[in-house]
Amino acid sequence: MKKYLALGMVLLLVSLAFVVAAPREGALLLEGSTTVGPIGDAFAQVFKKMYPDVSITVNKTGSGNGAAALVDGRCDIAMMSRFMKDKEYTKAASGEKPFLPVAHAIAMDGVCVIVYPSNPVKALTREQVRDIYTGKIKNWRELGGPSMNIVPISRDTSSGTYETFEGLVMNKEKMASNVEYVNSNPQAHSRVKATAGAIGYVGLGFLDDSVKALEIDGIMPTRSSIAKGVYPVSRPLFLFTNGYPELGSLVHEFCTFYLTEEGQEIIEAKGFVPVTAY
Amino acid sequence: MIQSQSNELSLSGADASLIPKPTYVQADDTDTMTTESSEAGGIIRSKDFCLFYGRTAGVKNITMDIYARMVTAIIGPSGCGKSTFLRSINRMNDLIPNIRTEGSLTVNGQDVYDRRVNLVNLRQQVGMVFQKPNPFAKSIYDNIAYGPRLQGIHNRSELNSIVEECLNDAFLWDEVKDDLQKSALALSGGQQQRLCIARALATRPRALLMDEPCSALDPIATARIEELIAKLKDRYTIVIVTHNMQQAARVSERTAFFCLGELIEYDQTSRFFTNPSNKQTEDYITGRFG
Amino acid sequence: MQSSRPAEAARFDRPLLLSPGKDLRGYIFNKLGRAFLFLVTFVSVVAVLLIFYFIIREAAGFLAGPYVKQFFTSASWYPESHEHPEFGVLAIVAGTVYVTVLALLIAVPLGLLAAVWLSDIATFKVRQFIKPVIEILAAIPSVAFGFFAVLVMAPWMQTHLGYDTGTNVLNAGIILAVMALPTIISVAEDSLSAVGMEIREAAYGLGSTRAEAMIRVVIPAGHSGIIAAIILGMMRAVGETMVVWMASGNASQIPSPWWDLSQSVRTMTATIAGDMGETVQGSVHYQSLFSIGILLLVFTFGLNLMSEHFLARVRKGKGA
Amino acid sequence: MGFRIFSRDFADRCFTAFSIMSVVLMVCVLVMVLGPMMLHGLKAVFFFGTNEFREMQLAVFGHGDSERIRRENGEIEEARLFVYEAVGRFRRGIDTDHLSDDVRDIYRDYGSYLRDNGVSGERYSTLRARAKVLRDTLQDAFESRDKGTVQRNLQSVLELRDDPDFRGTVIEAYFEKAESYTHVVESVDLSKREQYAKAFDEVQEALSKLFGPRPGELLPALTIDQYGATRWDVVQRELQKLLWIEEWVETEPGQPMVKHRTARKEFFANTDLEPIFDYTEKNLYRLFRPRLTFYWRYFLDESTDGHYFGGCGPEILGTLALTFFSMLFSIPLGIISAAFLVECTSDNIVVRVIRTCINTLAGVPSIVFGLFGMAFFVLFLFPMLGEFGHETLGIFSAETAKNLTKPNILAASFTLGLLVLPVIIRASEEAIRAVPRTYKEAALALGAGQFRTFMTVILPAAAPGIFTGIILSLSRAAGETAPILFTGAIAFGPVPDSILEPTRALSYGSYDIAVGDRLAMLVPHKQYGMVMTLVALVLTLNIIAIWIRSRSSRKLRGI
Repeated sequence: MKKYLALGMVLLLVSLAFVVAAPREGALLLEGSTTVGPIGDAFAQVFKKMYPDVSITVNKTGSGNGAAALVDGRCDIAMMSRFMKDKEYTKAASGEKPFLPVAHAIAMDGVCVIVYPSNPVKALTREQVRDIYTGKIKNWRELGGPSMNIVPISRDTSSGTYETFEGLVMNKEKMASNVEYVNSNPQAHSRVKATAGAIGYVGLGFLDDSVKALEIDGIMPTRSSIAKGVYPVSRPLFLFTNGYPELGSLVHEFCTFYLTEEGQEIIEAKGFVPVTAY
Repeated sequence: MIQSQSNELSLSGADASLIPKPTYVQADDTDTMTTESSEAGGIIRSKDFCLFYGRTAGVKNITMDIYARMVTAIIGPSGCGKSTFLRSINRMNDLIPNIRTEGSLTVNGQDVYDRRVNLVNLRQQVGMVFQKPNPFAKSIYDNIAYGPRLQGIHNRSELNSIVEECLNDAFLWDEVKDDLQKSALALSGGQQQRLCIARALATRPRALLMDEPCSALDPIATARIEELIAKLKDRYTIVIVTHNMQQAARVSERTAFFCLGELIEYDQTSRFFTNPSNKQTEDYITGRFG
Repeated sequence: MQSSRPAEAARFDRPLLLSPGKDLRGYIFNKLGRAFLFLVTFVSVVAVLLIFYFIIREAAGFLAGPYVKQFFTSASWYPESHEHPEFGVLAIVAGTVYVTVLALLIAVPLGLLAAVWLSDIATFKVRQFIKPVIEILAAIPSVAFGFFAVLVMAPWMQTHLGYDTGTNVLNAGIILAVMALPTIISVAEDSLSAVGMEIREAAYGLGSTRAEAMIRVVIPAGHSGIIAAIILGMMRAVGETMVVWMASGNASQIPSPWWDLSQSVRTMTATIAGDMGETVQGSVHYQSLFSIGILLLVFTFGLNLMSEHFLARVRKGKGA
Repeated sequence: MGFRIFSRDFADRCFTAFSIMSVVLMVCVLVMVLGPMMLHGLKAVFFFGTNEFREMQLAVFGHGDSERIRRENGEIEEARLFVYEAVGRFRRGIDTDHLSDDVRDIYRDYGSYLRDNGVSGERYSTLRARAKVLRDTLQDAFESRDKGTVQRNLQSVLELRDDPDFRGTVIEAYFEKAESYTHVVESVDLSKREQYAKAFDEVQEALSKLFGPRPGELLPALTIDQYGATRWDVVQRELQKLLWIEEWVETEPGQPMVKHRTARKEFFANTDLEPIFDYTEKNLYRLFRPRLTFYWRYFLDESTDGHYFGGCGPEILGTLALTFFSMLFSIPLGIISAAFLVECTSDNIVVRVIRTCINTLAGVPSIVFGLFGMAFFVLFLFPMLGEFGHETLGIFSAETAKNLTKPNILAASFTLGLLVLPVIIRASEEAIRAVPRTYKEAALALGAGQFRTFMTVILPAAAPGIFTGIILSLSRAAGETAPILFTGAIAFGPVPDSILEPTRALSYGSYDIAVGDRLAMLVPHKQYGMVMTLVALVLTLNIIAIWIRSRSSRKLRGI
């Protein structure tokens, strides 16, 4: 009995030791999209070196939750792979502490249509892609490829990537019910990489030797074609803040970091396209 | 059916209980008996006691007095409610869901089925030994010391003396004194049962209920237990349930015969076995039962 | 207590009555203890009620809205469509049923047999070794199973079984079964072991073979624990999220023909998990996800009631 | 009769066989799932580290023998010099853009030089114009693809070498450039420049992946780009990219394409670049100095962004904290609930409702737990408690009250605790129920109260079963992602110094790697490393629990 009691005391002490702690200098909380997350991570890493006393936390829970967290005051910066919806704006403007969310477009991302690398199909038009996803085209033979059933793979319906793809390719038509959904770019990539008949779409950064990107409407997704806005399926990525951040504040510095040379280099290294050229 | 039978037989049960209290109460012990129990005779008294499992009666209309410092044996065929009655005394039957009692069962003048009864104190003072030896998965020492520790005795030397005393009482000391820290489960069946008795003694009960303590033991072990009972009876009120009529005859001073949940006959052992007043009893003890 | 023993014998010196007057401490402890125990136990009930309340609160807007009829009658799930969003949940419910039933069909017999092996066939030493090994399966985080499903199982099914897609009912079912197995085995083994040696000896003594003894005697005797094991395993299968999300393919369709396990399906949990993070909070889509949550809770609640009912019948049948 | 005995025997044998098979199957699955994962994961800890790795460790985490690393680095840089020089030579012929840029810069410098030296007016214009002619001629030479034109232009520039106007000025650099380019042109087939340019880009990329940025070059912003191949397996992978050109070639229309490899050496035959391929391949050991590394600091180190380098120390700490506090919450609660369900009440409606609720709790999907945890603990309960504690009771500081409004370890632990509660309750309930009634009777008969009986007799006897529940739930608590996603886990952040701060965790970390960053695809061992660490951690915890269980069950059997 005494043994247990002693153990209990020790445990209690340990937990108390956890509770009592020194406060930090300042804090910056980022929450939101898994797509923008890596940029947030990398920026935070650089900031940690510049301001060692500031605690910067990044959480990747999705754009919707990022927006909600900003509205709830759970975070300082919401990372979003889509623009805020009307509903979210309304909520922000009509809450207990009303504010106007301000968007900072920090990078561009291209949505590249990819297939299995041995697939001989090189280029598709947007109509053809749409027909594949609506189930009108079911076999690669119809597109000049080998006789193989097409396995269309899409991102989940609420992701920003899906929204971009849907808006720019699907032309308001609904996807067929046999379309498979995956929850992230690496997942889409690994599914396409492993499935001979697959077609999918991923962000520009996820192109490599193991999948093959297709030309869409005759344009290959590359950094320059996306930066120029020629490639048909591309979108901006955002950071949202609670009003325009006070000049010189940490939030301000973070949200404008993409303008610096270092910031743009990071964005490029993460596989996105900087919005400005240095 | 049950109703009619109980009416018929309850008289005999009541008659049997009206037996004079034992004569050898010593002077220095008078204060240990409350006036109530002295007047009525029994330290444990049951009056029209019935116990139901759901809608079936386990025992019905038991009326008998059990006297202090005596060995009372309860015999009867299987399923006759003798264990049930025994377990009613220290309310071990509470473990079974949906039981209900009628009548009264008092220990030392206190109705044990009063809702406010302190079960801990009741059971501490009315100890019990079970049919199958059930030592805890602890060392021999800890098994014996379990009860005293519950009562707040933690002093090592005091515990040691209690353990030795109780093991001695149970004729077990010589066999186990060298490995008291050994697990109790490593003992043989007879040793385990004696350990259980020693364990029960260590709580210093006033009464000891024994539920067929020898049914799982060989004759030698049985003999030792009987010897033990004989040794203890001066100090404890002992109630023993047994299948074994010879055993009842050997160890007890008073014997009760249960059948079909009812008390058929209750008398001094010598009279009970030599001159049973009831036909059923006679059939049973002469082996013509059934 | 400390006085010499023989003199004191047979004296009932401790109060038998537990009344506030005589034994205040004991009285309070007893009453408070019971109340405390009850309160603690009630935490789970409160948790369930709170979860229900929370989910219903979030779903209320949807359930009062115009999509309810469609929710229960349609199989097309297009929550993010701009013009005509559709919230038909039938295909998703079907997906859950498919995956869960398949997982149970695999896991329950396997788990029971393995539990029997552990409790009755394996030698003590082997059991001491194997049981932890199986429990290690439970230690593998779900993400790891997800990787396995996507990176190993799916390509294997494509190349060896000739399926178009490897993320399908079969894949999800198998992975879920594997995940539910440790729970089933572990809890079932405990309850089989708890069935005493005597009953086995009795059965063998009557000339039963091992199979007969186990099936007719031991397993029925340990039924309560086995059902608990199955329930826990089933709940694990129903509630599992990430793995299904990775392994099932998430196509919101009802397989046709119905026995074709090589088609992708979408389950309720996966739908909630996949769509929740990104969608606009408070939107119809968001609320519809919580409505699926309610459906899922009702589903599990129904399963539980069913198993309770079944359990009660078994108990009654045993006459206990 | 004979048949009947035979069939019974046969059925029995089948039964035995099936049960053995099922266990064998289980173990196979375990090996199949766990084996590759652990193997891949071990690669995060055991590998051949190159000097790049040691350099990175020294620079980023401050581990290692700096003296030795510096010395080795010097030797390696020397060995690499050959490659760099060859590349430099080739580059001058192929990549002339930077030459043109230089030329333009020099021209600008010349202008300011003139102004600084007080040259003005007409003389200034003349000199500028002359320099401009030089500049344009030179630029034309650099951009032209025709050897004749190039040589003619270079010649015309070099003719002005001795011009007194330019002697001793920055313009002299023009002549040097022209001179060296004359040599370059002799060895390069300028007509292939376009063709080479793309392949040369690939070579340069492969080289920078192998060697990291060249000494003296500006360091890239991200740590991942600051070092070359840190591991021998990466070295080999990148070497293949350096040595071979891979292409998918169409065999016949409508058929799957086929992979085709050509050696880069052949592609760059007869150029300055040709020798580097053989050189690199042959001197690989000298260039990287691989050494078998046991990177035990993996379990302690911080990570760089995207988990590309470094370890998972904070994640381990976070997982331990989350598991510990969730167990602290759920074990007592679970056992007490189980005790209540078994001991205190008979089978009435209340118990049934409670039991159904507990079972339902077991089936609530983890994501719903996460959302509930956020809505209840993070957004409702904790802020309320914080405000109450701060304003009314004054026991919390404003800081604490503020922390309580954000996701934190405590909220995540409670959520996890609720998640595993049903498992503990059900397993404990079964275990307690299985304790022989005689034990309980013995204790009760000795005058132990219900509480005492439970604590001293029933609990020890039920301990093995309860531990089974704890083992199962411990694993689950440590491995769940969804419930902590919204309540206390983060992808990046400092090591928490109180339980009121969010933390990183292994489960969420590995999920994050799997779904988020493209860099993770390049380092699969990191992805598996974290999963392996999680499995190993849970395993360790489990082994402790299993050990305690076997001890207590042995005690129960009296051995």
